[in-house]
Amino acid sequence: MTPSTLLHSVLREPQRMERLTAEQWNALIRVARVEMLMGTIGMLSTGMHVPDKARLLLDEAAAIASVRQNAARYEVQRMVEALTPTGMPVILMKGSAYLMADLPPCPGRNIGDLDIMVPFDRLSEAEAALKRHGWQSIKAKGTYDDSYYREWMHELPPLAHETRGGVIDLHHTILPRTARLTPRPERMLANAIPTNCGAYIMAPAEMLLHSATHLAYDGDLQGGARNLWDIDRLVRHFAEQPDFWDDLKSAATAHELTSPLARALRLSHRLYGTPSPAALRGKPDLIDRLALRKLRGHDRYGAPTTPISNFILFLRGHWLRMPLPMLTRHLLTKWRARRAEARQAGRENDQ
Amino acid sequence: MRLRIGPAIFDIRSPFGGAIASLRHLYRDYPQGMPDEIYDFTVAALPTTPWRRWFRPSIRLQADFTVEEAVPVALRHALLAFEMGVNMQMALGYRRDIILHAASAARDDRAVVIVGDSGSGKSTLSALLSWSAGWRHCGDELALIGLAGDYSLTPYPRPIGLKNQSIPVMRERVSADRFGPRLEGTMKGTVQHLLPPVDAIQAMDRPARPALIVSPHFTAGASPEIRRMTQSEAYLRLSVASTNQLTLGEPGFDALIRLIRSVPAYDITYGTSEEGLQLVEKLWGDVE
Amino acid sequence: MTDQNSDQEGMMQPKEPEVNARRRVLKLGAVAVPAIATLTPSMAMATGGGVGGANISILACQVPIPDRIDEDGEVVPAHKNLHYDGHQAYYYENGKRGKKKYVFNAPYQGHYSGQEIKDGYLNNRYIHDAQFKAHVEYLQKMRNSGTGGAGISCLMSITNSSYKT
Amino acid sequence: MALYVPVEAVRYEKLDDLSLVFHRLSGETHILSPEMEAIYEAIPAGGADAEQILFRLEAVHGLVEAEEGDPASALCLRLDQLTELGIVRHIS
Repeated sequence: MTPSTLLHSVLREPQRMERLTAEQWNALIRVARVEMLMGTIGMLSTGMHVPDKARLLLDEAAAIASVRQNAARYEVQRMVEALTPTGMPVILMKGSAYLMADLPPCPGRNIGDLDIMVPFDRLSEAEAALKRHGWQSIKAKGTYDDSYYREWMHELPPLAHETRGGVIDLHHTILPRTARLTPRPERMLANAIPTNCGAYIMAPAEMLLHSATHLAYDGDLQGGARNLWDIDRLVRHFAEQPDFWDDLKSAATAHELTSPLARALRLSHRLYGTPSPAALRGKPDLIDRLALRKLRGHDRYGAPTTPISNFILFLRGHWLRMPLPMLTRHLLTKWRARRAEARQAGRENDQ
Repeated sequence: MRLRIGPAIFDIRSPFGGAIASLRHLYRDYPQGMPDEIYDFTVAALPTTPWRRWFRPSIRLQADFTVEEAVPVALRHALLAFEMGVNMQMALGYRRDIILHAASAARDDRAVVIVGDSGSGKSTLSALLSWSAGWRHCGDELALIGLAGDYSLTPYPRPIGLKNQSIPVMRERVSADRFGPRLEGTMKGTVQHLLPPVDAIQAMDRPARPALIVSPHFTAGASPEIRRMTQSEAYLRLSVASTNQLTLGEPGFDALIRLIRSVPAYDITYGTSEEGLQLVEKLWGDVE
Repeated sequence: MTDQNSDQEGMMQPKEPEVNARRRVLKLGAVAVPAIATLTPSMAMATGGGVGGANISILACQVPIPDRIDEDGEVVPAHKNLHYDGHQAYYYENGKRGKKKYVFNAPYQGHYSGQEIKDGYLNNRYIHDAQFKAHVEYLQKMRNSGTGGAGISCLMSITNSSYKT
Repeated sequence: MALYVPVEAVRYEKLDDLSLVFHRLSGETHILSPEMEAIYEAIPAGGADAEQILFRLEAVHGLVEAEEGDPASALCLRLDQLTELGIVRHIS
């Protein structure tokens, strides 16, 4: 068992935590920190007999997650206050949706930036309303990054609150405009479900599709163990509803997202034993193998052990999101930035 | 290697064997080894790039908690890189206590907390308290204040990082074998570590209860002065001098309120180290 | 340790003598005068996070500066044409008849270290170094806009590190 | 009628000089000036409109003055600042 698979097995079967050696704990803690799942296993360990030191570290992580969740709730409140006067529907995405709807991925989950989606034609209106309430674009206008976002991405440059520092990612769809698939945000808006905080969440099938797409397209599967854990929790929860699998299938077809969904279901099945109809999962491919290698490839210090797989996944992530000439330009820009960094490191050591 | 400082165990590794050896030596009085313990944080000092292991060697840190903007450190300053890594883990990852950027020392298990910016004279004052005035050294840089009811202070007695002109001040008073290597040309000028007295290291598991808070202002030639802080002033100073208090939620708020309500806080200004010591002793006499 | 409501209610309906004891004119200050100071959790990272790294990390952190900053600290848009007085670049703010503004490149590594900025402030480097002055203007703008971004937490930690009441 | 209501999820602590309000949800700590403290304390748990709050302030302090404009509008601006920080709610 690798340190990563130890983490996966503890998530599947938390009782294992009562039988770990100190060496296993050390590896587990490292990988859980890297994968941002320490708070999650902290919550899963509630009431279990674990060594004192493990207890301290787990409780600490769970406590921090809960403080951050409170702050995230507050940011949702303030965001809703800012956008309510516009009358536009606002959909909470990912972490904040799980939080406000109290869904099973939530306990101990670290919730950072606030992701929301509004109709495309009301994007600038939403941006203006947020700016009136203290949020500001982080990237300076006119730089490569800003125009890149506005021209090609599925979201605006991040907005940070001027005093609190909380960040909002304002989306109009779930995939970059450069991606080869084009899901239909208007269907997501039409199906959205109101919550009592004043914002909406996606309908179950679409919430899962978004999570799956995010995983399959977020290039290098960074944080994949956590995203797959979200998927596992959501699937097990939603599958209790009678028509869920049918809804999911038709939603995937409508949004042209059957293939990212299949990949997410395959991977979460492999990692966490997530149940799903075999027909929806489809057949494993080379990318699955690379992804699993990466997901399982941490050493006992949490450092990656599979650089080649990771590099191929990195290239693939960018390829999926951009047409080739753009990809070249993008990677070149990144490469130049790194080269400048390296030069500077050299200078410093010459001193 | 594994190393325990106060309540935290660090797993430290590096392909640079010499760096590890000098770390082992500097921390020779601290618990090391502990292969069967669950440790708190891992810190690795790795070559910036693979060839930097041999060619103009320089170090980057890989650890449980890191900041993005850290710059590489030359191998000859490896001790500082480790120190930076260890401090970073405490500042960013340790949440069981309030972490104040402060020195501290105890007498009869009651503690003075010395809070101030670097350059304010905090390290020197804390070195003098423990090496000249018989106080138990509890830390020169981070003070851990408990979240539970009694706001007790957990010692974190790392070697004292002396800088520039404070080095000769202490060399006069302490034998040479308690000093680490002299590190020239660091970002902070010349740095040399001074090991706390062995007793203080051995007593690092014994908590102390804060009884006095001082904020030193060392200005050459200044005449000694004491000014009592209001409670809200003390709250503000300590809150912004903490790496984590604002992120701890209500328990952090509670603990700090209790601390500043029960423990008096003072600004002290002085022109020589001796005067600084005298002011602390005077205030200590008042709280006793 | 009062939860809002409980003690407060008691305080608001005091017996008559207490009211008299507290009677003094309440003066509401000008609006521009801040009446509340807020400590927000993100400040812990900005001020304290750096502190924990032995202050080394504060001074070692990097504050990136974009290329092409004008003398007022504004980023010069990429489409603006530059002219030269010898080696000194400039552009016209609003066409040929507009204000002539000098333009400065980023520092040679593309960023300052915390130490460089701190030293620069202490030595009044901005008085004689027009490039540094422009960069300081830019940093002030970044800082005042309160937005995050690479290096801003570093900058905050340098310029906020001595809190004065 | 627009009411100002103190948010319940806060901790209010009076120190020897100023007062602190800790907001449980946001994790923010607000340090109130004496003037803000007086206003905050004058807002009853059940809520009140600006006029009633001014009346309550006068009951404690006798006289309420403003450096700029009339006390009522100065008070409204301060109440809005409290609302902006989320420690008071404004219900219409």
